[in-house]
Amino acid sequence: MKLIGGYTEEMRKSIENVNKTRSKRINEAFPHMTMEERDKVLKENHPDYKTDVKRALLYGENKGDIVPEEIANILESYPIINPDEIDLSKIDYDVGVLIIGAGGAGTAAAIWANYSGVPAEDILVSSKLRHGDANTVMAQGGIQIADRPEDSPLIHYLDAVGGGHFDNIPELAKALVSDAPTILKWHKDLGVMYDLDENGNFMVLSGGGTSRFRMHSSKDYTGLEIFRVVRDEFRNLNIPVLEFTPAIELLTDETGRVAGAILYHLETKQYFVVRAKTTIMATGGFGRLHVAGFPTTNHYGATMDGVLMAYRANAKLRNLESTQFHPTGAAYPEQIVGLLITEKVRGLGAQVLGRNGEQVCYPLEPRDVEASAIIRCCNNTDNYIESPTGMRGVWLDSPLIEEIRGKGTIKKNLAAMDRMFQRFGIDMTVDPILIYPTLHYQNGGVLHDERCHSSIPGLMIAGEVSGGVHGKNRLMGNSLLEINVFGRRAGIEAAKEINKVKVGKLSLDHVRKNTLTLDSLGLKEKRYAPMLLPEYRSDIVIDRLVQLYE
Amino acid sequence: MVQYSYFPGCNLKTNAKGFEETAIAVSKKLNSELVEIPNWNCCGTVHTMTTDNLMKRIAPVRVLARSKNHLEDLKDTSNHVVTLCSMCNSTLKIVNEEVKENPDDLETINFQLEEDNETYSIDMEVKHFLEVLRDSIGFEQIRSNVVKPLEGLKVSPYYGCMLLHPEKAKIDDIEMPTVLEDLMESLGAEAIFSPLFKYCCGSYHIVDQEDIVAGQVEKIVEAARVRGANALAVACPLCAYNIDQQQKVIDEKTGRKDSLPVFYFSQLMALAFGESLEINHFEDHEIDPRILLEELKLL
Amino acid sequence: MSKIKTITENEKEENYKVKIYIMGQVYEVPATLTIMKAMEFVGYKFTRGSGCRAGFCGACSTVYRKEGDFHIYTALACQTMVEEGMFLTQLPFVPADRPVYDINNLVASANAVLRYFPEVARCLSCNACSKVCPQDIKVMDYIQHSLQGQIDKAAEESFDCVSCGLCVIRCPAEIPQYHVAQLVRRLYGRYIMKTPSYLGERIKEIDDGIYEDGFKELFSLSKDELEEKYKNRDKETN
Amino acid sequence: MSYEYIKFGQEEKDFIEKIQEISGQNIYSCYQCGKCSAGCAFSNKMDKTVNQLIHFIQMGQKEKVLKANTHWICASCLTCTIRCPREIDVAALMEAVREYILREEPEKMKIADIPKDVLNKLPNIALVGSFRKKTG
Repeated sequence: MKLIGGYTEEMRKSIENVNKTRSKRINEAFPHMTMEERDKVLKENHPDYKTDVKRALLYGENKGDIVPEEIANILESYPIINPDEIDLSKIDYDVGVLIIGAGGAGTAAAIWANYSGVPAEDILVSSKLRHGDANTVMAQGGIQIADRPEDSPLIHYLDAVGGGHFDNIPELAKALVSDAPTILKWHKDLGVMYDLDENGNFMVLSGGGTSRFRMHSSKDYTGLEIFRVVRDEFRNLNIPVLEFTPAIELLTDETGRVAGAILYHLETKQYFVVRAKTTIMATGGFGRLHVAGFPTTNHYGATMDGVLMAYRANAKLRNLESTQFHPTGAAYPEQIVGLLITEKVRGLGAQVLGRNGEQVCYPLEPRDVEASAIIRCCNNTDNYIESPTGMRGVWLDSPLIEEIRGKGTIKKNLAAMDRMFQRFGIDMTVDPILIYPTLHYQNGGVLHDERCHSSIPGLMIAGEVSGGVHGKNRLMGNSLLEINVFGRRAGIEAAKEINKVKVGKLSLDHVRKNTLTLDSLGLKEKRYAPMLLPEYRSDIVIDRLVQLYE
Repeated sequence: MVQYSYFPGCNLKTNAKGFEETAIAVSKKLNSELVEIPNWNCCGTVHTMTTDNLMKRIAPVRVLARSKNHLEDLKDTSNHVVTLCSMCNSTLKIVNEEVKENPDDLETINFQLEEDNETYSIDMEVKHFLEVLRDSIGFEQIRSNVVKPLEGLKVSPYYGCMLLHPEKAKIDDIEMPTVLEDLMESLGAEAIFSPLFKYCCGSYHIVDQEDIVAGQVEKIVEAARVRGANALAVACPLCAYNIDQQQKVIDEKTGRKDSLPVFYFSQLMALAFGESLEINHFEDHEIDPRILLEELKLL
Repeated sequence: MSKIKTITENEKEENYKVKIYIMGQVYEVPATLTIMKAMEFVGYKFTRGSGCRAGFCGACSTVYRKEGDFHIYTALACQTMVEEGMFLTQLPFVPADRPVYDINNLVASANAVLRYFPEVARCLSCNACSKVCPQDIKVMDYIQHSLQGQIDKAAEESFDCVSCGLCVIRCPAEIPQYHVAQLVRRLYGRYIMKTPSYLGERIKEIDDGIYEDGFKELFSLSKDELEEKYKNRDKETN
Repeated sequence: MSYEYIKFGQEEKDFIEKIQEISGQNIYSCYQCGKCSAGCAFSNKMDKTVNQLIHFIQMGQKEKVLKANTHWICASCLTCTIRCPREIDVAALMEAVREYILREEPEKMKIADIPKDVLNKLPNIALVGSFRKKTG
């Protein structure tokens, strides 16, 4: 297969069209969709609206909710431990605040619990992988904060609920937008390098579905830069963290209150019993479930463990029917299919083009609408581009950014992405890149209130694991905001909570009860979860796996 | 305007800002601008005297290689890399001579540098700014730029070791140098000879053997003071720090009040040339030179 | 070297396979895979060594050599294609001490760096760190900028660091470069990049409750009214 | 000139050769005139003078050399080197003794023991210089 500048000859033909139309397109504004057009494109193309890949939950607080097959399968799984084999009389860690998950939300929660008076040694953070192996560090584009005089929390609110199809919980959306400036101040004081313009103001871009320039960024490593600074602060506070030690089941007491968790060390294979006055669930999302067979942008550990553990303990969930497909995942080359092409690329001016080099849709619709429009172009028209491995996609005209904003803009603002494509011989400052929607974000999750309490006592929720903040669709830049806003709120609230709480006798009775319920359902296939890590070994290897007696 | 490829060295950016800023200002006035090498690294001081450790010679050779590349960006330049810090000057000069004498060593070092697309071919000459002032600009031109002669300033030049040692790196006669004296006199100050003009200040022992430095400084300052000096002139940020800071320590211990302020030679040039006061960064000095300058009505 | 173990059945694909050595053991894998996917293909299930899988987290730092080539090469396993004859291993962990400091009580200077990382002064400028950086950062240059107190330059140069630790392993001066980089970036973000004044004003407005009435009004709207308001909101343009 | 009539053991020979190898100097060029010690700015702090140390090396008396503080007091000012009538790089001999020790025991100077407030104000050149001389 002959490649010219990373692309096949066939693809080159289409790139010529793109090059030809570019000068004409610089000033060409593609019209926004009307609400009716949005509805139509969503219903006809978005996986959320496809009934054949979904089913109703058979038990629990959300019995009857229609959710994707992959999610129902997890929620209707048997536990991976036998409760009778776990000795709860020996407590390994007895703490005030247990935080499950060490991404952006969990880390912020730990810091703010400590700021609010909980001593570092009375906090314990559990992390499935290393501290910070999370979707947080992969967020590139930015964080939405209505701080400029031209903007306001009310406008930010309106953008968020409109993008979420008016299904957001109003109090949560209000909390999200109102705390945003405080979060920015906190980050600045910690030393996060937010981009500034030549006047010393924050550099801001618009994002899909936003009506103001509100995306604050730190080049295209925004999530990484925020997180590594926050983690550095965490380390300065000497808060204990257990790496490679995920929670595998919550613990409850006789009142049904969550009272800690069982942790499992992935390397030494032993379990630990943690008793905690308050447990904060911050385990992140579910991209690695590959809903509807889509590739994903998510990190290796995004397997929805937290939602499952909470559901087994009787927590209410919300909006799990809705999955965010990022409109622009890489569709070529094969090695990086599914990896995120940040929305900032469109924010900086790149347009979405079909094979003929003409625009397919307005580049900055809300994510679900934009994704649906691209899926429509690829599935229902012949205006798509096909990769050598048969993957369909549309062009994202990155060279247009350099035309609009000057040579060097990509190297300066999209260094990570430029580097990624360079590794595969593609120069995105000269040639467009091929994209297709990719599984990006768990819009729904465990229900909580604006002080982060879930529907069951003793369990607090923060971050992507939660449901209700974003309704049916999250806007770009609201996830980096969410983990900080609700992580902070959870930490502050936990500090108040632990002074007035008494925990009873630890038990796994809720897990036993759960097993009995599952038995009564007569499931065709017996599955086990939490999944902890996805399976990517080849079938040839899996066929030969064997468990040795010990 | 002649331009020189200028190697600052780490201290010129930290506690010797007054040295750098005044030197750059006067260099412009003398039509011999010092232009900083982009992305320079440590000079590698204090230079190793081992025969078998080329690793420690990579830093200075890389500086020379980067300076050579820098020449392309400069106007009316020569193959000089100009330094201010005498430790940098000595280190770079020694290594430049060493690799001239040992082409095999240079080849080995270049083998490392080439992986970074850098290479050195013994085509640079290391010059201390004092050499440029004396040999290329000349004291006459300096004198003609003086607008405020430093009358009343009795300054004892303190060369320290590194301007004169070793033979390969000397900028003047090893045992009887005159460049600082000549410079001081061209500025209208009186140069006071001290026999301890190159008596080692204790150098890097300040990190863990402060008492050694204290003993040296006491002798150096006293030798100048008894001969009537009211200030010292230096060319090394470490000498400057040691003498300035240790006098302060002695003052605090003994209650003495006759400490001598320590000037970089370029600060005195800037004063005589009438440059703005801020570039001297006198606030970084322990013994505030402004008191003496005010007494002498030189501010 | 041990005997070649063929683990793929499809003989026709033979042309598209490369031989790689994972910790000394030879495998044949499809040439289109990244190192990470190749390791999974032959049967490794990662706990360590796989994080974001997209080049951000630095969990999968990999060291390799090629046949007939003395150089040490480095890579992020998730971002690098397998090549014929690669001898590779992953680094499960890189020990690197980091001191505890309070960012509120520092000055953006070389001394702040040397106070916590005096070993920075041991840098030999050998550039081994820059050579191994999978992010193409000029690591030695930013360490030197830190030593020189040029905090802004050091912060900008080190910005793309993913803390994979490869530089730390190679450094003859034993400097934990990525921790130094973290400190200088925080110094830069905190003390040199100033915060625009309008941020404080907005926080005060929110604390003073001036948006409360606005929220009350939005909360009181029916879904249709809210939708109408959303449709008609004005959009800021360039 | 050499000391061939003295019967050195293997250990002494190894030590002498190593010092000569690292420094690149012929230790037996020294005829013990004492000019190095006389001109040294730090003689009064040294428990053995410079020429004494050189004599120990000439005699292969490794233990005595390693025990002396002479080479650690030396600040590499090179006055001895420029004044030696036999053109020995005396400072390089001091360096060779330091290196000999540092190659076995790399942290003669415990970096972790430097007080934070000292690190806070020291010129970085002092740290660079001392680490290059006192750590391996």
